[in-house]
Amino acid sequence: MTALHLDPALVARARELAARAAQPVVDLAHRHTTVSVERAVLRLAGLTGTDPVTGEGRTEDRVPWVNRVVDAVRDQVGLESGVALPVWDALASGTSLQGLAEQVGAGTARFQIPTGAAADRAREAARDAVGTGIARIDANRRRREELVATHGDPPRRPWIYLIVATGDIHEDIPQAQAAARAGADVIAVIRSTGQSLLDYVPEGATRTGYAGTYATQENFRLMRAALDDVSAELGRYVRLTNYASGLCMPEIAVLAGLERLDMMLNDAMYGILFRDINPRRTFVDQRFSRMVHARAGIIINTGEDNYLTTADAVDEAHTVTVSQLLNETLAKEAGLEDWQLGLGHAFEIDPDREESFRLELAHALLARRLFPDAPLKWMPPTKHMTGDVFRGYLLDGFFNLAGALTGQGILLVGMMTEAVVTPWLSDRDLAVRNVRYVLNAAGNLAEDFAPPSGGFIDRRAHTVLTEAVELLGRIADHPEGLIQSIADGTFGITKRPPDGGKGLDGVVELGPDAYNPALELLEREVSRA
Amino acid sequence: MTALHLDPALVARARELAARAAQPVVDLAHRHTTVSVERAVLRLAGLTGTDPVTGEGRTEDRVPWVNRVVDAVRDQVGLESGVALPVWDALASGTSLQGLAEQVGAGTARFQIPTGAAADRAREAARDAVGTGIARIDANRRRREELVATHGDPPRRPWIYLIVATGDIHEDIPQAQAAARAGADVIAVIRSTGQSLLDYVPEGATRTGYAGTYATQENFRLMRAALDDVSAELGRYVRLTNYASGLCMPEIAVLAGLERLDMMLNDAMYGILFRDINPRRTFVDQRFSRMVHARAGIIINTGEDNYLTTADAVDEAHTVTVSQLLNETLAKEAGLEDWQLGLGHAFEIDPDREESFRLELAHALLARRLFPDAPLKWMPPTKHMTGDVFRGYLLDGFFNLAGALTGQGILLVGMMTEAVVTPWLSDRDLAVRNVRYVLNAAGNLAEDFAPPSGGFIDRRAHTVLTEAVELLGRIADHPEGLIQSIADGTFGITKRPPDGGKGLDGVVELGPDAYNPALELLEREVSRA
Amino acid sequence: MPDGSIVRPYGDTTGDGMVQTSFTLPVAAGPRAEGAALQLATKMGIEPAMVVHSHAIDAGYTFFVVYGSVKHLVDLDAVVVEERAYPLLSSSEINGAIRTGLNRKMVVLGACIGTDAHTVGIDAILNVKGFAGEKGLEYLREMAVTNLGAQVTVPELVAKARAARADAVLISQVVTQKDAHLRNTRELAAAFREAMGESRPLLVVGGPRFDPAMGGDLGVDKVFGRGTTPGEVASYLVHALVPQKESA
Amino acid sequence: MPDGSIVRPYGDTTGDGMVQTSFTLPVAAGPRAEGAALQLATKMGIEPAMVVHSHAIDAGYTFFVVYGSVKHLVDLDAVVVEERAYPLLSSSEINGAIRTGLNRKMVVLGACIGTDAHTVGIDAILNVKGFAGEKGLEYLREMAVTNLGAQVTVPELVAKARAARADAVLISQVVTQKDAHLRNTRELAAAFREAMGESRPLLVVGGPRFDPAMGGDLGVDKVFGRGTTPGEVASYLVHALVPQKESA
Ligand code: B12
Ligand code: B12
Ligand SMILES: Cc1ncc(COP(=O)(O)O)c(C=O)c1O
Ligand SMILES: Cc1ncc(COP(=O)(O)O)c(C=O)c1O
Repeated sequence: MTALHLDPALVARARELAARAAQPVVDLAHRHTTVSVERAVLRLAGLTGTDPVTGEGRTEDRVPWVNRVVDAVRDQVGLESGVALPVWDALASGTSLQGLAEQVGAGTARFQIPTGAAADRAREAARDAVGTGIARIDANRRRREELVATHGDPPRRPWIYLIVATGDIHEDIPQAQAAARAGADVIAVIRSTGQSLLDYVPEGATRTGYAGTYATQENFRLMRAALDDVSAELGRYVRLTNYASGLCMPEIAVLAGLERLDMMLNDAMYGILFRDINPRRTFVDQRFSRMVHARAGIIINTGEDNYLTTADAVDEAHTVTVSQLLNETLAKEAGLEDWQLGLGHAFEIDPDREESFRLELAHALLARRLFPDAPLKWMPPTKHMTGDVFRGYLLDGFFNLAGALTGQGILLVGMMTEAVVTPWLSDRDLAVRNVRYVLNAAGNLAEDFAPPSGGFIDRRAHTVLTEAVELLGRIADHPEGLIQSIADGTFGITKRPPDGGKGLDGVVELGPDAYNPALELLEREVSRA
Repeated sequence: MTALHLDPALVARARELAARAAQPVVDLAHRHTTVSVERAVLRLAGLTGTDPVTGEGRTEDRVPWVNRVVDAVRDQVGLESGVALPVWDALASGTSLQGLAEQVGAGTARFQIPTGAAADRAREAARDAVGTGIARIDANRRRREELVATHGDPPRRPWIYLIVATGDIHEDIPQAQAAARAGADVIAVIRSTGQSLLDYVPEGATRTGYAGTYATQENFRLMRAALDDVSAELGRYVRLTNYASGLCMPEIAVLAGLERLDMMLNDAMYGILFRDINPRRTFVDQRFSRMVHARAGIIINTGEDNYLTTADAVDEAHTVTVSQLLNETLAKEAGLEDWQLGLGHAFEIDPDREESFRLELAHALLARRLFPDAPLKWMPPTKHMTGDVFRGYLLDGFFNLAGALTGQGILLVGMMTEAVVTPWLSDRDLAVRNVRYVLNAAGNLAEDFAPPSGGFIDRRAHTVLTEAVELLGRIADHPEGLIQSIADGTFGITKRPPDGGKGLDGVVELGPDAYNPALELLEREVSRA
Repeated sequence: MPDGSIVRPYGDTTGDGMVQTSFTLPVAAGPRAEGAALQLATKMGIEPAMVVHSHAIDAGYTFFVVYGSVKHLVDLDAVVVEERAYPLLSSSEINGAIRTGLNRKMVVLGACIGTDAHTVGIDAILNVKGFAGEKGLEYLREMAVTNLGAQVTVPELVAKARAARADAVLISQVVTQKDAHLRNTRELAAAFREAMGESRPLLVVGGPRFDPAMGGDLGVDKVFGRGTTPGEVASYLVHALVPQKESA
Repeated sequence: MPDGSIVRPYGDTTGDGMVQTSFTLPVAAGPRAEGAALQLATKMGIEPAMVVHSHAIDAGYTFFVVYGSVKHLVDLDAVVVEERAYPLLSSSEINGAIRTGLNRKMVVLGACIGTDAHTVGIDAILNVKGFAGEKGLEYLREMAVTNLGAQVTVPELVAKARAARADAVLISQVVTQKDAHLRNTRELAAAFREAMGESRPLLVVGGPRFDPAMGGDLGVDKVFGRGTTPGEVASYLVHALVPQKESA
């Protein structure tokens, strides 16, 4: 395959600048906690269920006990020390976590920050409780490894990634199984629009989502079980993906680990840029969530593709590269390894533009060379898809070809109805046939693909890398680094000020005696990494 | 672009064997004439119109005067000397050719073979009469050159070739103009099914064809005029194509020259293999028709693509190469030059076959290298097209890409409805959009396409060439050469014995005093070539 | 999938009735054309219909892609299926049945009539090479098969059938423009009725665009469509020509 | 193209009525499914219908492609077109009209309501960057435009509109699954009626799946669809909010 070579000095410089640009964000994450991080701790300790007196009947509208407890703690003693100390201090009396939650519901629970020996006991008890959750995550990771060993991995790269999104878990399941039988290696269940703005994780098996299905622990469990069945049937381990980014990143990461999801959409900036979630909130949440993913052996998928839906894919190509480098830095700091980094990029150049296909190849090759050991996630055309479904089917074919020519790791299958509806059963089936044709007929064309150095593709790749390094330089030089550049609208031409957006009130600066048993247990992981 | 190199010795050997294999056919053509060749002579001399008392009302069913006259001559004095001598002898009395035809109609015409001075006079008169037809063909050739000079040629290769086939010339015209506006560089009007088996050329503007429109002089004229209008409108000379192969090859070639068609489907064997026309008849007819095309500056298109609709495109790939070499040899002998040789080949490999796309590239590259100066005609998938029009649209996109990657000269645009209906207006429009996308977005990908020597594509190309040379050897070694191999079912796995098929009775062995003024005038061309 | 006998098209939810359609209207692109497209979609039963794409073709035409939910219900019980009314036999069963039931070879003629030159289909049925892994009728010892090839005229065919005392005449029609295949088939049926009346051979026609249900109204005994295999045809011939008790 | 007011879809011959359609039925592949597909096509008015392709999806579903001629006629006279009832004005004409006609700035609020986070559409209309070469409303000196962005709740929006004394509220709805866009729009209209009655601002909604003809039944003043340009919107606002005589 191609000989595209990148200047190693330039590449090294890019990584060093990315690390510097991200440092302020890492420091910020170390100094703060959030309501969702604390709720995640309680979930790891096994607290589930919702307060029956809340919501409008539908379980998914009820407030989970983890929210009630964290809010109660916050009201009574604040969160500066985290929930673990006051909660396990309260449990010393012998009540169960569930029991305590019900007291909170009844308004009878009283919290205090223990000190001295009481604090030590609370810490220890909390560590044990959370340890059981971590143990379950570890068990799931081993279980995955066993299943992959028995059923086997997909026969070839790229892995075929398909989305289901009916809004109804009971429609999603047969469609996901059909997709797997049709050849999907990875199934993603997209969330109901706007779930990412809920400051709680709904519960139960849900049937009422819009353009997506609620991400709930029960939905995770049902779908994973259904995919385990087809995996056995097909003799190929079919992976399950969902979405972490949003106001509940840490909790969803925990649920993903507890229910053996295999991949998670987890981007350090997506929630900020595309859901207007407060930057500080997101940066604290993403670090915790990624530490959990690291432990769970989950592959993360980042969301650079989204930038190209609001910004021009050629003019802003370098911002994708910059974001990939930042996501990489932050992911590694949180303990993720190269094989877990499904860095995103997309085929979003205006198809009417001269040389559009070769420009796509140049961008895709750049990413491939820059992150040789990461399973890059290659996203299909969306922005320039129209109601002309014939044209759309053709574009998706060329997207598939670009994926094969440039050795992408995960191929999100494009739908001819992208501009029309959330995928139909038949759209998905036709889309997989498209992928199958391209990979069978032309999958090895990479052997004959050799962009000459100094040629169009080679020149374009170098231009983008150079622009990316320049931008990283500007970001790194700013005291607040990344946070400032986001405020300036660097990514997806969307401006997000540090104190704007949703969920800021859920961010708490940590006090001296702060204690988070989950972090403590997971840090080991990080230091191992 | 690619460095695929063919062994020059092997290539030279292939051409030499092709020439030897074709020699018996050339000799045969020199020793015979056919009713259609003789009718072509009368057409060149200006005889038109049909016998009003024939047919069932529809003009296209009426018997043309040229048929009536040639049949009358044959009945009275035979065709061994050709029609020129007896006809222009009869005209010595002063009657016009048209007048003589009416006498034939009335049964009052009397023919004899003149000798001595009378023969000389007849020859001279015939030469002058036929000369006017040739002069008109020459004028058309010059006119084309002028129009190309004013309007310009298509901006790039491959030329975009579109088919119209409504059966009604008055529906064809607006559709052809729409196609040209949509981007077509060449318009082909396919013929009504089975016209090629009529031993006469219908006359008039026709509206009653099946799956195609009758090829008549008037239809030629109307369409060429309509395309001249759009050419002016678009500032791009839009070429017109029709079909010569069939029982009336010589006459249709003459009409094409007289009405300034720009390309003609003309294959030395198509009529034999796919219309069960007698081999001798076809070989005599094709030579005369090609001499006329050579004079008219018309680009011929050969029909190797058809083999792959009845035979397997991989197993029989070498028969395409063999046929291309034979068509080349015969064409050159008839005076055609390299730039006039639109040798055919097609994208007909089963798409479900592993590596099918790269096999296509190998075959297409082989042809490109073997005939560097010929405007190869690249034909789309047909046999493996199904009613799944989405899949069809994708396959056509990859066909277009193969055309661009391998530098084809004329691209016959594939239709997603290939397996369903003759093209709709919208099919053609969508098909051109497909071509436009592929050429704009990936047209220059050839720069990055470099099949390594010893690689899959390189090895496949050499295998096919070697198999072709072996087959040519076997054909050349047989006394009757080509004629025998056709009887053996070498091409399109279709067996055609020398004396089988339609139209044999129209073949006549020439006598010592045979005279054909057209041949005489055209031979100059040949010797010039 | 629901097992009720009433179903609707399926987009992504049971019962949503979703369909895709595309067409061209001879109307210049613009709001009027969009409205016309919606009107047509509505008449087709698509409500609500979304015109998701349109573009001008030349000056006077507009191409549309429409998505939406059709109100129609599909009643599976009302579906008339040409269920195969005869067993699929193996080569040896077929040869056996003919030998014992007919005690002579079964004479079969095949051809493409009219100006249709598409022989690949009939060859697939008749030639030894066959189709979809099944060998063609010529491979059957007890059948005397003659493939007359393409572009055979109806009179020729009738004459040949009479001369050969054909038990069955198989014809192929692939070109369907202006319903040529239907017209040609009717013409064939009429000619045989005319010439041979009751004693006419079994008439079987096939081609990719035939609806197997239309045999009766075409005046032939059997119609085969898309993807027919030689085995189906041979089995049918035995069923139709060999006295029943034997072929059981 | 015929100039009569009755037209039919055009395949390759005027009046042939040809259309293409595809759909999935929750029926296992086979003759029964093919029959079901034909039945549906016939109910859609496609006669004769050709099932030119079908393939199984998973166990219980079959995908079909159908071609054929629809019997329906399209009556162009019956087409109700949302013909633009107002002139397209240039930026300076718009500014001029507002200055003279309103003698104050026109206050415009924009937002995506509900959980819809698709802002590209509303941004295309409002932001200076604009769409299809036309600058957005923010570029107009005489308009005071506030783009509230995405995921704004209806109550928030009503409050903001009242506080800003908005002349017009522009909202975008892109997600249409389960007709979310229609429901959200109705909810919005109701809320404004409720809160402000007659004095409510002009309500304008837009999105790729709206049918511009449906404004009335949604309870808003105007609906814009696919491919709307800022100029059209600005011109409409002037037409609707600036006393007529002036804007002429
Ligand atoms: C191969 C082919 C050709 C070859 C034919 C070679 C040959 N010796 O047969 C060539 C290149 C010569 C050719 C020429 C033309 N073709 Co053609 N051709 C095709 C093509 C690509 C494939 C057909 C085929 O072989 N299918 C494979 C066989 C196995 O399938 P099948 O025919 O359906 O047969 C199966 C069943 O139908 C059934 N069956 C068929 N016959 C019978 C008979 C019996 C008794 C039974 C029991 C069953 C049976 O069993 C078979 C096995 O399952 C089709 C497009 C397509 N992809 O379908 C166009 C197509 C059929 N051709 C078409 C046309 C118009 C032509 C031309 C007229 C074009 C022109 N004007 O030049 C010419 C002239 C032909 C003529 N005079 O009839 C059109 C027909 C349009 C229409 N529906 O009317 C098609 C659909 C292409 C198109 N979209 O325009 N063609
Ligand atoms: C870009 C995009 C996104 C971006 C949005 C970024 C952003 N800040 O806007 C991102 C990646 C974030 C995104 C996310 C999602 N998306 Co989205 N997205 C798209 C995409 C690719 C393009 C939309 C677009 O920008 N079009 C360009 C603009 C200019 O066109 P427009 O919106 O039609 O606007 C024009 C007109 O409609 C009109 N107009 C629009 N609004 C208004 C308002 C007024 C007042 C006026 C006058 C005119 C007007 O004027 C505009 C200019 O002409 C479409 C697919 C497609 N190709 O259409 C999917 C699509 C809209 N998304 C879809 C979905 C389902 C989602 C998700 C819910 C998926 C998920 N579950 O994760 C998420 C969540 C979003 C949410 N909560 O709402 C679906 C909607 C399906 C449906 N019909 O219900 C689509 C169709 C893709 C699909 N087939 O699944 N998406
Ligand atoms: C990285 C990332 N996270 C999450 C999501 C989905 O977020 P939401 O559920 O808010 O639509 C996406 C969708 O594109 C994404 O790219
Ligand atoms: C070389 C050649 N001649 C002629 C024709 C058309 O012949 P007919 O009119 O007999 O279909 C074709 C069609 O494929 C062809 O390839």
